[in-house]
This record gives sequence, C-alpha cells and structure tokens, in this order.
Amino acid sequence: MILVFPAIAILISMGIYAVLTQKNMIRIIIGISIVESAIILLLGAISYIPDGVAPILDQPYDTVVDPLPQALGLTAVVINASTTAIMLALVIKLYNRYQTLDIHEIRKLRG
Amino acid sequence: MHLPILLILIPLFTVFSLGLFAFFSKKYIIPLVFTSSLASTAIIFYFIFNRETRLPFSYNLGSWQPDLAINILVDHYTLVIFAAMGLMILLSVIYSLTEITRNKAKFYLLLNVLFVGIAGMVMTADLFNFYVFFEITSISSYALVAYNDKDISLEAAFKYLMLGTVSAVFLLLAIILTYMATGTLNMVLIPERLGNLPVLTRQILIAFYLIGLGVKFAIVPLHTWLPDAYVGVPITYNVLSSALIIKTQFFVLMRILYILFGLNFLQDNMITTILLVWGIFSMLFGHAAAFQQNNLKRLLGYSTIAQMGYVIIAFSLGTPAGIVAGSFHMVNHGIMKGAVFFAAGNLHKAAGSYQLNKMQGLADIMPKTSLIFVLLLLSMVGIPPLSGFASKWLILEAALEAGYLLPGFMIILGSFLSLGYYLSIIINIYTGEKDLSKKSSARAVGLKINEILPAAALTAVCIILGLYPAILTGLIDRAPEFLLEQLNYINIIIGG
Amino acid sequence: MKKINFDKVFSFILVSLLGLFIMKVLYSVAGEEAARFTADHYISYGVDETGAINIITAILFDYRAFDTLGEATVIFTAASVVALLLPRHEASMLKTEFTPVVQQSIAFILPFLWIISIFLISYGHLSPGGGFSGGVIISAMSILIIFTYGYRYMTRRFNVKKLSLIEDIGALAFLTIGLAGIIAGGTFLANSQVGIYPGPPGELLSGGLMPLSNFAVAAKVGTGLSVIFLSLARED
Amino acid sequence: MKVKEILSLSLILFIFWLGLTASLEPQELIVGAVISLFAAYFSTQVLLGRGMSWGEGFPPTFRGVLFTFYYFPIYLWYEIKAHLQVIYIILHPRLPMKPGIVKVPTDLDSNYRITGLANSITMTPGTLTVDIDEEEALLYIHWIEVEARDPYEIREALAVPFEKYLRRIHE
Amino acid sequence: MIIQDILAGFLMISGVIFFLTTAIALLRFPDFFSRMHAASKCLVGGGISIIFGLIIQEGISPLSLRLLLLIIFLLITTPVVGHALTRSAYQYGYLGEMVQDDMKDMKTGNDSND
Amino acid sequence: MQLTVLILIVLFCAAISFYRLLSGPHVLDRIAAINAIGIMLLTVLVILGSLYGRALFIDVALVYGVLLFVDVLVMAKYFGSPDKSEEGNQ
Repeated sequence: MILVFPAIAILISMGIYAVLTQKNMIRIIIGISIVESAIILLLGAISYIPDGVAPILDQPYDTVVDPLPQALGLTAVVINASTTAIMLALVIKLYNRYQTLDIHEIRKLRG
Repeated sequence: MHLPILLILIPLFTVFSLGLFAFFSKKYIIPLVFTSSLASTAIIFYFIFNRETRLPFSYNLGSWQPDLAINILVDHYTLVIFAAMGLMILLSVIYSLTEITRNKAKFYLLLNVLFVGIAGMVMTADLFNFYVFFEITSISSYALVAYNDKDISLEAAFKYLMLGTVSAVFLLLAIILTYMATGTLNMVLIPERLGNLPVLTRQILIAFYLIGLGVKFAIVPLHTWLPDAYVGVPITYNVLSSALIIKTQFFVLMRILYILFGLNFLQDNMITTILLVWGIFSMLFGHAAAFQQNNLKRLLGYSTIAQMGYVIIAFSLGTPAGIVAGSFHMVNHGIMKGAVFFAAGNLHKAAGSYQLNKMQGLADIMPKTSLIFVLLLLSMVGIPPLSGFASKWLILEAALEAGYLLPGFMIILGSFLSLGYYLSIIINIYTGEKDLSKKSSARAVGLKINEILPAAALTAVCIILGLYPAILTGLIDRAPEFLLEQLNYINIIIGG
Repeated sequence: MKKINFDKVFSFILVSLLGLFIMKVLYSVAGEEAARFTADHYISYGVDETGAINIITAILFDYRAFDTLGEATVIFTAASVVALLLPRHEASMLKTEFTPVVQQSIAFILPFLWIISIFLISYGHLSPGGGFSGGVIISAMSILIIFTYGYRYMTRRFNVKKLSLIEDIGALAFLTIGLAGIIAGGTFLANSQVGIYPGPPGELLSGGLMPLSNFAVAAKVGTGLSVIFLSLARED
Repeated sequence: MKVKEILSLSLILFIFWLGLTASLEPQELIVGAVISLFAAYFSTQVLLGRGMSWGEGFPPTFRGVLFTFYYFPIYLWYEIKAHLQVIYIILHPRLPMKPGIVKVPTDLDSNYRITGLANSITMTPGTLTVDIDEEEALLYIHWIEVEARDPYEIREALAVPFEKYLRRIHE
Repeated sequence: MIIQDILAGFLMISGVIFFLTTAIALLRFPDFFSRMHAASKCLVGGGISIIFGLIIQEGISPLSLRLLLLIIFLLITTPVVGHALTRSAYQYGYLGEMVQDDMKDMKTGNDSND
Repeated sequence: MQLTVLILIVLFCAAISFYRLLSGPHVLDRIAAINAIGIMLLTVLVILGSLYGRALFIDVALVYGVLLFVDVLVMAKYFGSPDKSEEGNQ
C-alpha cells in the first residue's frame, strides 16, 4: 500500500511534465491519460485492505475491500474516456485544417 | 416536494428527448427547449419568492438516510447563483433563437447540458457528485467553444480542454484525498473529521482545490484559455460563461473552503490573505491586459478576469459584509456582462467584426443599442446611478470595515483603469470616422425583437438595481449565515 | 552544441516539487487511517438493503445512482460532441483489408459476444460486470464489425443517427426508472428503500429495478461508445 | 431454411448460456432462451449479411457434430507432437531452423472450411497461415522448418491430415 | 483422487513449460515470424494446459464449466490474432531470413493490379 | 501453495516477455508481446479464481480476453498498412 504512493506521484509528475513540454498534440493527450490513470491507480490503492476480498458477497466474508473507491473509479474512467474522445476529435479536426500536429506550428500558422 | 431535483431533471429530460425530436421532426425543438427553460425559471423564482418559508431545503436522493447517499441542498447562499440563473437561462435561450442557424438540435442539447451541470454543481452536497457535474459543465463548455468551427475556436477549445482536464485531475485528486482522510464524501460530514489532519496537509489540499477550480474561474496565472475562448464562440456562450459558469466554479470553491475547512483555519493560516493579494493581482492584471486589446470580445474577456478579482477580494475578507458584497457583485456583474455581450452581439451585426477600429461611428447606425452599450460600460466602471457603483461601493465599504485599506485603494485604482479603456471604446463608437459604405450595408441588418429584448431587459434590471440595491441585498443577506458558520450548513441535514 | 532548454528545466523543477507535495500529502493522509463508516455500512447492510450481491453495482445503481445518471450524461454529451465535430468523411484510416479467415472467425464469434454481453448486463447485480462492462462489450462488437467488414458495411446497418436514437431511448429509460421512485412515494432514483421488490439476494430477479437500470445504462454506453468510435474512424 | 438456421444457432448459444450461468433455475433458463433467440436473430439477420454469417453447411448434420468430437483428439495429438518439435528448436543453443513461406493448394471449397483449415494449421506449431488466396484456394503458410520443396509433398505434410476431417464436419 | 492430482499437476507443469518456452522464444528468436510461432501457439498451449489442469483439479462445478468456455474462446481467437499479425507484418515488409518465399509472386501480382 | 508458485512462475514469464515489449525493434513485435503478456495475465486471473474458489475472476478473465482480442486485432489492422509511419512523418 505504502509502496504504491511513489508510483502515483511519479506518474502524475510524468504526465504533467509531458503536458508542459511536449509539442505534439497526441503526446499531450497521452500525458493527460497518464495522469488520469495515476488517479485511477490511487483509487484502486486506497480501496485495498489487507486480506480483503472483492466486494461481491455471495457469502459472508470477514474483511472486504472498500467498495466505494472502486465505484468512483468506474465513474471516473468513463468520464476520462469521454474527455479523451473529445480531445481526439479536436485533434483530428485541427490536423485536417493545418496538416500538422505541432501545437506551436498551429499557433504560427494562424498568425 | 421534488422541486430542486426537477431543476436538474427538466433540462436533462430535454437533453435526452431532443435527439428523439430531431430524429422525427425538427419543428418541435424550439418549443421544447423554450418550455423547459420557462419551467426551470419558474422553479427558481418559486424558491426566490418563498425563500423565508421553504429554505433551507434538503432532498435525499434514493430515499436513503442522509449520511449514506447523495443529498441536494438549497440554502440562502445557493440563491446567489439562482438569482443569476433565473435571469440568464430564459434570456440566453431567447437570444440564441436567431443567432444559431446550423445544428440547432445539437446546440440546444449542449446548452441544456450546461444548465444541468450548473444546477447540479450549485445544489449538490456530495463532493464526488460535484465532480461529476463539474465535468458535465466542462464538457459542454468545451463543445460550445468549438461550436462555431472557426480556426481560432477549435484551437481555443483544445487549449481549454487541456487546461481543463489537468485541472479536473487536481480536483479529483483533492476529492479522493478528502475521502481518504475522512471516509465520507458528504460535505456535511467532512468538516468535523477533516480537523484532525496536520496543518500542512490541509494547506496542500486547499492548494489542490484552488488549482482544480482556479483554471475554470480564470484566476490570473491560470487564465490563459479565457480570452482565446471568448473570441470565436456564439454570444450565448459568452454570456453564460461570464454570468454563470465562472461564477459557479468560484461559488463552489468558496463553499468548499469555508464549509470544509472553516473560517478560523483559513484566517489562522493566512489563506484568506493569500487569496486577497491574489485577487488584487488578478484584478490589476486583467485591467492592464484589457488596455492592450483591440478585439472587443477579448477585451471583455480580460475585463471578466478583472471583475472576478473584485469578487475574490470581497469573499476573502471573511466578514458577512464582504460575503454580501461579493455575492452582490457576482450577480450584478453577471447581469452587466451578459447585457454587454448581448449588446455587443447586436453591434456586431452592423459592424461585421469585433475589431474596435471597425466599430467606429456605429452610434449613428444603431443609436439605441449604442446607448444601452454605453450605459452598461459606464455601469461596469461604477458610475453612481448605475448598479456597478452599488456593488463596488459595497465591496469598498466591506474592505474598509474589515480594516483592509490597501485593497480598498486598489479597488478605486482598478475602477480608474477600467474607466480608461471603456472610455476609449465609447469615444470610438460615438466620434469615430463615419464610413458611409459600411453604413448602407448595416442598415439592411434589422434587429429582431428577440435580439433587442435580452439586452434591454438586463439594462433595465441594471438601472433598477442601481437605484434600489436593496432588492438584491435583501435576497442574499442571509447568505453569510450558511457560508461562514459551518454549523448552520451542517444542521440542514443532520440536526434541524 | 546543445542548448539548455530553460522551459524544460523549469517544468522539471516544478513537476518534481509537485510530485513531492503529492507524496507528502498521500503519506500523511494514509497515516491517519480514518474510519470508513460509509463503506462499512455498505458492506454490512448493502446486501440486505438493496438485494444485490455485487456491492459495487449496489453503489452505482442504488446508493449513488445520481452519479451514474451524471456519468451517463457525460457519455451522451461526448458522443453528441464527437458526432458534431466530425460530421462528414474527413479522416482516413483502416487501409488494409483482413483476409476471409479473420472475417469468418469474427462472424463466428459475434453471436457469442452478444451472449457474453447480455450475461454481464443481466447478472450485473450478482457478478462483476453490469451495465458498463456489458456496454463496453457491445461497443467492442461494433468496433470489430467496423474493422473487419469496413465502415460502410457498418453504416448500412447502423448509422450514427440510428445509434443515437437507441442511446436517447436508453437514457430516457434510465430517467423513467428514476421517476419510478417518485411514483412509489420516495424520492428520485429511490429503489429498494420504497419497497420495490428487492427479491432474495443471489437470484436473477432481485435488486428491485437494478437489472432494468443496468440494461438502460448498457444500451446507452454501448451505443454511445459506438457513436464515438464510428465518428472517429472513417474510411475514404 | 432461415428459421432452421436461427433455431440451431440459438440452441448452440443457449448451451453457451448454460455454461456461463451454470444453473438450472427456471427464471434463468427462460431469460437464456429469450436472449439466445434474440442474439441468433440479431447477429445473423441484422449485423451480418449473406456470405458472412454461419454460411452454408449449417445447421450441421448429426454426423458432422460427431465428427467434430472425433476431430478434436486427433487435432490435439497433432498439436502435442509438433509442440515438442518447437520446444526442441527453442531450447537448442543454435536454433536449428529453416523458415520459409510455402504455398499450399487446397481443395476445400467453402469459405467456412478454409477458415477451419487455416486456423487448424495455425494452431499446430511449426506452421502459421500468413495469407490466403480465395480464388485459387491457396494457403500461404510460414513453416519454421521447411522440409520439402515440392508442392505436393508440402500439401501432404501440412494440409491433408486436417482436410479429410474438415470436409466431413460440414457436409 | 491421486490420479486426478497427478494429471492436474502434470498439465500445469507442462503449461508452465509452454509459457517459459514462449518467453524464451520471444527473447531468442531472430525474426518476427518465428517469434509469432511461439507467441501464438506455445502461448495458448500453455494457457490451455494450465486451465485444463485446473478443471481436472476442480472436478465438475460451475467454475469448471466457465473454464471450459474460456478454453474454447482461446482456441478460437488466438489463431485469428496470429494470422492477422503475421499478415500485417508481411504487408509491412517486415521479413526475416527465409529459405523460400512463395508469397512474393502473389504480392507483386496484386500490386500490378492496383 | 502450489498454485501460488504457479502464479509466480507465470508472472516471471510475463516479465521475460516484457523485454520484447520494451526493446522490440518493430511495433508488431511489441503487439505480439502485449498479446503474450495479456494471455499470461489472463491465466493468472484464472488461477486466482481457482485459488479463492470464486467464479467472478473467470468472468473478469473472459471479458479481459475479449477486450484483448479486439485490441490486438485493431492494432494489427492499424499498423498493418505499409509504410504508415513514414507517411506520417512527411
């Protein structure tokens, strides 16, 4: 449990670093996706309880993992997927218009 | 009584059935949208008029006991946004009737999604539910920014989308951390459990909330999307963005800060002071940047950033008078900015462009609209008989009362700065060179009644509010009770 | 000569600071070990209160069904927006063709995928799965069809308009299920609390309105994702 | 014909449903029957057009079904035999292999049987179907140890063992 | 009972050996096509052996029924994946050393037609 | 106990295959490695299901298998068109 936290922090930092420094729009989207996955990972990590079983109670169990973050994670995944779809649609649109994926180039072309 | 949930359900029903209607016959789109917005407005006014008897109001979704599931709360602080919503929903729909020509069904779908998101964000008392509505609002905003399909709007939409998504991640992170620390997502139950955390942790949490929501209400280093996004979009989005969306994000941030963390914590740890300085900086930066613009929409965008600075200053004073003044300015600025955008849209019909140098001499062509426009600009500056003066005076009074002299001085300085650039626009419109060829083409553009009505109505509201500010202050004077005192808010569900 | 890019250095410093802050707050919050009384309640009483064995489905469709409604709205909006932004044949991909071997195998698999998806949906309250996973399988089927037989083949059978219609109907069905709570005398989205037949836990027909809302959400998610995919992947 | 096809497919799907749910309660059986009928109708008539669907040779005859079960152990035997060969190659220090793509003519006619043959060939180690030519009924196979150059011998080695069973399964 | 255990253990061990050979093959083989040989068949052989071992250990139960379905599913999908991947590689021109290439003619013939 | 060892060995195999995912000279190599790792993890899920005696892991494995199959097919199709990357760079 404790070991997951550095991974989450590193993933979030990596993703935001990519968003800040990359010029290619697809890479920016990948960076954002990395950050979002890190959040989902965090949701999974905090639901973990040692020796807990999955929250499907076909018989009584002693320790069950926390079901609420998992449900939240499901919601968050769907929302992230929707946002990513819109981003990709915008990138396709921009690419068709400028024939480039470089975000600085696009700003220059527009003038 | 199911009234508050209806405020979310009616636009939602419209959203889902618009596709059905558009599939069979396009005739029914406009009546449907109009009816639903009329119904929403009626509900809001019902709450406004019956505020003493019906509020505070809580509604437990799913009939669960309050601490298990999601609750919806309407209290006196919510009325601040309700007041703006009550005016804006109907007027924006009226204005968009002629402005939108292609893809009407999709546009009204997005508009109604926006209403759903705003209503949900304002009323919900559950943090994750707030995040969901936050995303609903954001997604429809991104889409409306990209709606016009111009080069700049697509690019601005991408920029907005990037910043917005990263900020949403921070918001979600903050919400998850809050859940980790407290074991609940219910905003009513969190405050007592959050108090045990170390101070530094709470400060970082506040920082995450601030980054997450700050992008959306365009606090200065995070504001870069706003001026771009304002240029190539439908006027309706401009109006809704500056009157409702930005205000709502700030509104919820204040609720999170004051209810979850408490006034004492904020004041002990200098957070209110930081916000105050930040607000001043934001205001001055907005005014200074607005000076250099030659596109009207961009200028108004920077002006919105500056005006949010006033609101931030007022709210971070931490006194009841400050809250009332800030709320007053929030509503009032929404009304004024909305009206300015409506009028600017009308002027655009004649000028054909939002560039200031192309708007010279428009007063001859459209005398009435120009008069309204000038009145509104003067009100934004804060010239006495108009409502802008009232709100700025209230903020100034609250600041001086709380003992902050420097912010008071800055507010006056900011007003003078804004007078500078607004005057140049006025002079431009009234005395600029008259281009005869443009005039003849402009005369052909007759304004329809639904384009004049919103601007005129809002201007009337603006003048009335300037003469009798007590109408609005009477509406929101109990807001501080539910913002500054945590117990009042908590008792809505748990105790009383 | 390599020039030092100050932007990158600055971003790197900023990002490392951010990472440190996140670590700090994560460790300090995790050290607190708060009592998760909400989750405890769900685990202890969830099965009896809702009639669903799968607590996550119970949370998604009963305790926090309002979130699910919002989430459905998000997908709905995203699908409309993508269809709005990419209206005509604009992008091109999918140049190669699959051989008949692949096509025939896909044809062989598709009916079984239907069964799997409907199994996931209708057993959503008993086993992992539910409306969302079932919807994802449905959209995976449409992806398979588009990729193996081509975009045109798919649009001849289901174009964006038809799919959106199904999506609308699914969303309206979910709203109606929510209104059933009001009609039964509770509040919006009330399910088991107002005495709608919860059934014996573990049976197929249990959990009150939960299987129905699973079906509605699955129709929404499946068609919504299909619309998104149809709009993103086009052939010239 | 059409009805027969749908009904037999839905029977198979119903068996699949039984495997998934593994229960014999009446409500689940009813739901399963309805769903398998729906899925069979929907996927053969709506999603997949002519030629793509379960095609000719369907529904299978009783003998065909029997042969499917008869075919399975034989197939498994071929697989095990050839697996050992590949493991030998993998673990051998010098990787003794002579890879190449060979052309194998087949006399199976229907699309369906060719698919079965191609998948069978792919599943036996040492050979991998790369491409097929529908018009001339040719299979292009990547063979990790090309033992024969003569097309007839190749066919004897790779395709014939499966062909004679596949031809009988869908009669 | 002992026979059951021995059979299950044997199947599982052979499955693990299959998996190990897959991994080693992925590591060692020089070109894509030979890697695909391992990655499509030894792989699924390993998976099926392990699952079959589990079925034998389990006996007849709801669990083993589903496991059987999983085996059938793997048997159907894996060759399709291998076929699609190798064909893509051939079209891409990503070829290793070969003693014989009958497909060359077909490809040039197709290209001239286009 | 034996099953735990089994899981560890399978995970070890997946780790070896991960090398091909990282180093693969060509994108198709990486896809093949993804497929291999995916099926190994699917097997791990199945073993876990047997270990805990719960059928829910098998359901998850089934869905995982379906999605893996769709993924790999889509990637094979997308990267299969000749000289895709070079077109993009120009």
